[in-house]
Amino acid sequence: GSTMQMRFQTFQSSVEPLFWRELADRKLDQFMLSDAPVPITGLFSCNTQAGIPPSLIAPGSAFSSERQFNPNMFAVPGAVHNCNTLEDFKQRVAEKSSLLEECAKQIMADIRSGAVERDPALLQRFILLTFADLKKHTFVYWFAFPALQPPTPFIATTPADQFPLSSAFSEAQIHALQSGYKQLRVSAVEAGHAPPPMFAVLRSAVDGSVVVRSLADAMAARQQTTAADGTTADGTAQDEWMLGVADAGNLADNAGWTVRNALMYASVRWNVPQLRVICYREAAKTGISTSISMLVNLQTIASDAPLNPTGWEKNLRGAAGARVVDMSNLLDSNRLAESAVELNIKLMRWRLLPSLNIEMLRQTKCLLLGSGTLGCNVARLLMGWGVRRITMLDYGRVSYSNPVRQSLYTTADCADGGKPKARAAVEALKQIFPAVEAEAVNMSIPMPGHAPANEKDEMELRQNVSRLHQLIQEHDVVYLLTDSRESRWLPTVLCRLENKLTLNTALGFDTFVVMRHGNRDAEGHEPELGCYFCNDIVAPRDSLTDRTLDQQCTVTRPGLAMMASAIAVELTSALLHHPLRGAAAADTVSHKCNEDHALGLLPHQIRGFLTSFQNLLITGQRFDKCTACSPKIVAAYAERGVDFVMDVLRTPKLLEDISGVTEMT
Amino acid sequence: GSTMQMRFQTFQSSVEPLFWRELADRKLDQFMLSDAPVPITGLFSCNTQAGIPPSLIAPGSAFSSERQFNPNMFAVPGAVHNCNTLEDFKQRVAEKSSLLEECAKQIMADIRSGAVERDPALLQRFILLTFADLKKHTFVYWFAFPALQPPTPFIATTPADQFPLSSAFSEAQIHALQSGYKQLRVSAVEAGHAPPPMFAVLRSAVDGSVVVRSLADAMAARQQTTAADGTTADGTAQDEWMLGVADAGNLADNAGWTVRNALMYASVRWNVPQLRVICYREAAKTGISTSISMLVNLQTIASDAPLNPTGWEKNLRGAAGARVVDMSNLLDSNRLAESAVELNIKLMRWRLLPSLNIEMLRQTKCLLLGSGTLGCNVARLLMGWGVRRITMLDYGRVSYSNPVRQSLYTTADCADGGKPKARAAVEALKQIFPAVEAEAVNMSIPMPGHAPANEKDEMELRQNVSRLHQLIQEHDVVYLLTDSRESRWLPTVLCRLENKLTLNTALGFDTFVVMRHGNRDAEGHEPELGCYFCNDIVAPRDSLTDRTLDQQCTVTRPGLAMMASAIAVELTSALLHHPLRGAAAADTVSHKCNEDHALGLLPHQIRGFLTSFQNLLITGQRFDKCTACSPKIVAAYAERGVDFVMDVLRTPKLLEDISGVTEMT
Amino acid sequence: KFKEEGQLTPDEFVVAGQQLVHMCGTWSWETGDKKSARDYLPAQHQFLITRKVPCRMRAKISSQSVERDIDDGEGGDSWTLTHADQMPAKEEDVPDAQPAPKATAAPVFDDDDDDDDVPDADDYLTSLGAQRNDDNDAASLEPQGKLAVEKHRTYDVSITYDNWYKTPRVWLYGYDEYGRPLSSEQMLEDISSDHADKTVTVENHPHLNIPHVSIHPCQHAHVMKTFIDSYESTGRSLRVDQYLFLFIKLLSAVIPTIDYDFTVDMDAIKISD
Amino acid sequence: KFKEEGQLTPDEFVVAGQQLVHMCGTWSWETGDKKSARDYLPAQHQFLITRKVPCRMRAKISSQSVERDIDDGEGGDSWTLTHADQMPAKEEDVPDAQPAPKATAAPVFDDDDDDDDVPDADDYLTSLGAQRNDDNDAASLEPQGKLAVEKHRTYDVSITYDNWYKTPRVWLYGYDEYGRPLSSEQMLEDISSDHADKTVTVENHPHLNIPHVSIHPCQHAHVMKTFIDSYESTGRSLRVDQYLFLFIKLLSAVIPTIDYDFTVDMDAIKISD
Ligand SMILES: [Zn+2]
Ligand SMILES: [Zn+2]
Repeated sequence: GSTMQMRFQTFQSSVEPLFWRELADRKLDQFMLSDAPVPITGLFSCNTQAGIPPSLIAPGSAFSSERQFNPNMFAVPGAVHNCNTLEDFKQRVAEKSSLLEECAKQIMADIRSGAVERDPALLQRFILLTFADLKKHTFVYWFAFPALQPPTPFIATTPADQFPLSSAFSEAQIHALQSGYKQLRVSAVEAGHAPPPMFAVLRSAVDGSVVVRSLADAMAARQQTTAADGTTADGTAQDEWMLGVADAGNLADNAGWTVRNALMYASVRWNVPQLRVICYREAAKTGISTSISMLVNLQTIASDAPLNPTGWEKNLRGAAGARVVDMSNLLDSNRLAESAVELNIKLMRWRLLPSLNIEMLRQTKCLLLGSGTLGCNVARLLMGWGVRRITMLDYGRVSYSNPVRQSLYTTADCADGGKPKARAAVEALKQIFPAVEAEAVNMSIPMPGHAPANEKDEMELRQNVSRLHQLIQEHDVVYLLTDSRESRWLPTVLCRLENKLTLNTALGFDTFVVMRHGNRDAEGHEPELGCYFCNDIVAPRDSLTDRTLDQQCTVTRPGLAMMASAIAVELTSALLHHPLRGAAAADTVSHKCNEDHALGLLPHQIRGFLTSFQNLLITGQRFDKCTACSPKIVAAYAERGVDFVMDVLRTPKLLEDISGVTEMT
Repeated sequence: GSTMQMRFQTFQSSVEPLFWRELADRKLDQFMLSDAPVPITGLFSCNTQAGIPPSLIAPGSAFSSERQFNPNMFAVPGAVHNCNTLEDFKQRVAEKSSLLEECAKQIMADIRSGAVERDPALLQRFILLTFADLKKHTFVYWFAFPALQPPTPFIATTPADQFPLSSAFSEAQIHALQSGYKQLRVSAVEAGHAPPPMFAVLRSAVDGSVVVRSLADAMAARQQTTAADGTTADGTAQDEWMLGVADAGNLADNAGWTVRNALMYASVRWNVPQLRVICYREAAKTGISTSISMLVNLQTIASDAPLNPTGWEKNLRGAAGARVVDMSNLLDSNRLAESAVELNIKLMRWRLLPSLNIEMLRQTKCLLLGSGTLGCNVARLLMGWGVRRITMLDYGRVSYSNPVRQSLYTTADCADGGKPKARAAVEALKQIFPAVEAEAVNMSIPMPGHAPANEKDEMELRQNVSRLHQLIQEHDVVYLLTDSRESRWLPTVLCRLENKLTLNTALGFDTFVVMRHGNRDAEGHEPELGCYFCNDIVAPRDSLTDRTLDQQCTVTRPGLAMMASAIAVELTSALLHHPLRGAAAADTVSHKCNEDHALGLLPHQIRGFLTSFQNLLITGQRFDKCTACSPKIVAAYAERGVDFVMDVLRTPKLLEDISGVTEMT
Repeated sequence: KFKEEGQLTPDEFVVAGQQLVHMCGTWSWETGDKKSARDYLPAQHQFLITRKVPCRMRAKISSQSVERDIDDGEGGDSWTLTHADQMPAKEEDVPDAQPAPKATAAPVFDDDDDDDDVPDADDYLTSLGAQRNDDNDAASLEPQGKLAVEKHRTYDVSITYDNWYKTPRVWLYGYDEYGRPLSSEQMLEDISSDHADKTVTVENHPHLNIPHVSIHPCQHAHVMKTFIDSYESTGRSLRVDQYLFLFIKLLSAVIPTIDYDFTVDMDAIKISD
Repeated sequence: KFKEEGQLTPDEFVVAGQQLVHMCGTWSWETGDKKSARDYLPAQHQFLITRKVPCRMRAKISSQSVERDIDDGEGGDSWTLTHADQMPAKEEDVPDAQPAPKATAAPVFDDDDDDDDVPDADDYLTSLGAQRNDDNDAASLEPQGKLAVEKHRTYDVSITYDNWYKTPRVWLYGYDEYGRPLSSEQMLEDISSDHADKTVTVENHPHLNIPHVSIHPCQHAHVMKTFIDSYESTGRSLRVDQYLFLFIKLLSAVIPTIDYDFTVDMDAIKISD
């Protein structure tokens, strides 16, 4: 009735992220191909809360030889067996009984040699078997907390309802116990040692006073007594020796794991049939009141008795098996970058823009036609807003004059004739933000007045028309960032057809224009707002005769591109957050059509004048005979497609005829 | 009297830049440590102008085995001996006689074997001895154009005044000569061969008709004649065989270098005592009228006669010696980048800004306090203007959230806790433009309210004050680009003291300010314009209580930093081009104080509002009790220096007392 | 000075930290990554840590807690916090340390393979050598049995010194009930949404270089000053070495889900006064 | 089409190039860097080159040349050029190809070590093995003697096809009187300052990938159209294969210092008409 077989609450392994990083670093720098066991230090505390499994912690500092001890954290010796391959790991698993057996033998040897009395932590050795997949930042691992099993289970003779300390100790004794053990630990730490996880307690038979002693001291003192049960030589005073064990367990009627080997130790070394064991637990608020104690029947352990070690940790399924942890989000710089960037954007929402739709931006696909000064900056800014899906299109190669103004390139991209710009830009975007889903398209945009040179050229141009159409279909926002007027024509037609949000930016020497092309609304009404070509009655053609903003020999003041790019992207973000998007009416400073929203006005065009640091907001109505966005032109493309475009490349004037401009003039 | 020893105009070697690059590439990829001679092909033409030395060209295509021949460019075989070290080169030079001798023997062997008749170019072999210093892109080289010397000098029996073709040929004969040789060359080229640099001419004794034949054909034809002098078997008609030599020379009374070996060839193979030699020269406009011809006494060359070769090119000093060429400006990518960037800027001046003072900008030293979002963009833009001397100052390290917004960093800079920002920024600047003279300063700026933590800290802070002062002294323009108000205080004081052009930029969430601090004019008048602190009556201090633009938890819309940075740099450029620089009066849109100049208005402050895409130009007068720029504060620093600053760090309120603000309130 | 500004010098931080370590056994000093050591702090006293602090309740649940705006006197972006003296109304729902649950039986293993807490993708790896109960050790009491263990998380809580704001700064790193690290998103679940939206960020720990949840220190000095004033208005006087006790009170307001009693007797400050 | 727009297709460029090579022996086709080959041109006909064209006079000297603005009809940035039919007044100063100077004596070497054309820094390297007249070869006539050779430069002139502007584009690369490459700055000395400021740039040659001086082609078509119109206004008709002859006339206007007669008989166009 009042006796019960003892059971022990197991440790749960808990590995700090830094431990894995340290393991990975050491594997790379020190261990290399060696899989010899490497000593590490684990930690446990006897301050654990009910309902929460006691932890054996593998801390970030586990490998460090310079240790700083804390009186409340018990440092225990372990060894990590890091395998080179998963095959090796499996092999070690197959041999896991012998690994455990070996460790158990070491523990028993330390018990018998008295080493445990000098360093009680030796009783709590542990094993960690690992395989580190450094490419994936994934670790397979398996802990063992070896426990030696006596021939028959240990029996507690104290009934569980008398486990609370108060059943066996007075308040004063409890206080003496707590302060005595604290002093023992503090003085160990002050001497540069780990706090001992076991201690001896002597309760005076005379006055009930309680004294805490180190195990070594207790052994020495007990040898002076005659009787194994603590009776002094004269047999009068029966002072009681007890064993205290720092216990990470937190169950009211069970001891924790550390007590298990402690009982083996006592059986071998204390030479008494029965012993009171104090499972010492201590919390900030409740003190040591959750500690328990019990009388345990010790056993005689023959020197050749089998150790029957146990202790391989169960995995998450409750089965004996390895665990696996994916640390890539903590150790992989790409993941680190990703979460840092997300934070940037979340901060924006948290602090100032509660309406910010992070997920929408993240899913928005942006196509940048042109990867020059504007394209580079626009791409950077889009990433700043958390846009992930960016396609860079260009036909050129990076030349030595580019990097200073085109912010995604470096001199290294210019060697050997230069990398294709779109590709170099995408590489740079990935270096800036590895999680970006950027793609490069190396192609030229077919342009009115730039007729195919020959059949082969024509074939390529035809393919480019189709490809551009497809790209525009696949994206949500299209940026026209090329350096000529005529290269904007075909994208304008296609964006109008596909009703894509279209941002058009062009630079002069010290002026710029950023505009959005009009979009149909959800009901399919034709747009109010014009496109880049709506103001002209001349069809785009070879721009030798053009004197527009985007003059061929582009020379601009250095700051202009950043300003224009920033306005283009900020306007995009504002539009994307408006329910009507590109179909939203155009605001001007004096005439706000849209209800205020956090991201500000939605103008049609912003024209900037650097010499006066002024921007003008302009609204341009759609021109029904526009050579790019008028229904007739779009219809001509819809009907004849690539053939129509090829005609226009050869004879730009066709646009004036079709759109009806010719009749006008 | 009428006979003269012949002299021959030497070749001047001329190496195309591409040749050196090809040599360098081949050295790296193919030759590696081999210094075995490598065959190359040189070019010469017989179209050279008087006064200009005849060139033997080592073209970019010299190493190519696929050759495209031109009837007017003579391809001749050479060998490059590229040495591994300068020592090897010297060694080869010491053995240069035997090198030449060996080549001469080959030439003589080709003469005697008849190979020259099949391929007359074999007569003009050349040697190139090189050492390529690939790190410095410097090449040491020495050409030899081996000429075999007869036992005694060749004698021309034609007087020099009869050298012109017209002295020996009729106009029809000259025409036949020109078209005949052209046809010979064209048909060789069409057959995939190099044009032959020698030819034979047969002038009919009967009708004076002139026929051009290949050397091989001539040898065959001449063997059918009995007499060595061209007399036919029956002795009646004395058709004249002559030797034509493509001659790069352009002197009226001397043959060119190619003729020299041609005469040796004729002496050995033609078996006549005297021969008319045509030094064939041809120009686009003048035809072959500059050609000359003469009768030359040939010699008998014994098979064991010494060859006495000559032909090592003289160097630039006219001495026999190696030449050296520094190709770094053409082959070194850094130099390439430099010239490309210069071009960018020159284009600006050429096209639109004739007043642009490139050299001034190049010499301007800019100090950027803060290497974050603003600092990165400002540095890029300064390089865009051709500013070369940039010092980046920061105290932080690059973290994973930086690269997306701070345009000089990539994820790679964030590993292992991050590179120091200033250093990473400077590294990036050099990758963008290798010629930039950028320096990194890793230090924190002492700030009011941020008192030293301890003695060590104080020592460092004191040093930082001195160092900052020194840095500001050493620079021309100072940018305040930090993220707190108080960090701008000390630089403001120091810039005021040193009267430096000071650009101050601060960001809100969707607003920004760019301003210049007032400067004293040349007469030392106190500035009209205020500083960043002039509007406040509260001294800068720990900015917890600040609610200014540069709030601590900086969250801004992504486009803002680019806009503000661009305006700051464009304003700088405008100011630097104004004769009064920072002392220039402040323009606003309605009130322009400065005569128009190409770079536009010189406002005091530009405040930008992103939600409306509007900028306001504001002028703020200097506040006489300003806690940063007032004379009393500056005087206090001038007097007490670092001690004063330390007092302020501890007690910011001191500033209000000293400046006189306290009395006011 | 700390009373005027609510700030600490590095030396004062060390003094206050020593007191915390002395008084509250779970706290200890750490060295951290040597490369990241701050030279204004002693090498052995770079930051404070307490490991595996229990956290049983998601903030989602506790966000109905009674809150009060402490007006910072300047209007604008006010500092919303759940006042420390007024802990979440539902706090009683959190099982106390006592009475401890009884382990009733041998652990019951969850046989449901669809259990979404156990990653199926890891099946291959974790089944390595796995045999259910392969060592028939009846004396071991496993924690994973669902009947025996409720869902809970634990946090490593560390306090660093922020040299910019001249205040301590707190960092949290969490683990799930299996001891596995939590993702940043999971950790943010434990922050009341008001604070998650305003003052709590995920950043690299300055000494550990691993992303942690952190309360941004920009308002710490301000709030600490308010706390100190409020504390002293009752006639008591605060010593600088008690600063961190009060600071932890501040934390308990921002992140009430974490069981600070585990680390500090929250009444200690009164006792030691 | 070329008459209307002043432009060429790639095929027309090849035709015109063939004609140039056929008529003017100094011009030849080049393949250039294979990696940089343009696929709209035959591999063997990527660009045209003529090497070592003499240039005796710096533009600085010739910039007093008579100039005339060709109004491009649109006002604004007008295209300043020295009209081809009105060559520099000082052209007569340029020594003609005839009469050739006489080599009078054995070469006279410059003994002046301070000669600033010879880099002193190279002394060490260039004196390697140097012995004055070490091979007493009285029969060789050296070019370097200053009495015998005047200062001059030579240029490699190449013409590429610009697929954007649909016109030829010219590139120059220069050498000094010793055959050494010129720097970009030195080359620009040979461009009249009006053009150096407006239309001449230094850029990488598209097939050689080495910086060359180039006339920016943005105005070529426009000017060629003007030329063609002017040519045909005299009643003659221009064939497309003659385009490059006219183009070289255009070059001679922009860069008059180079001796185009060396490469083309400038009257050929009339002859072949
Ligand atoms: Zn339109
Ligand atoms: Zn001021």
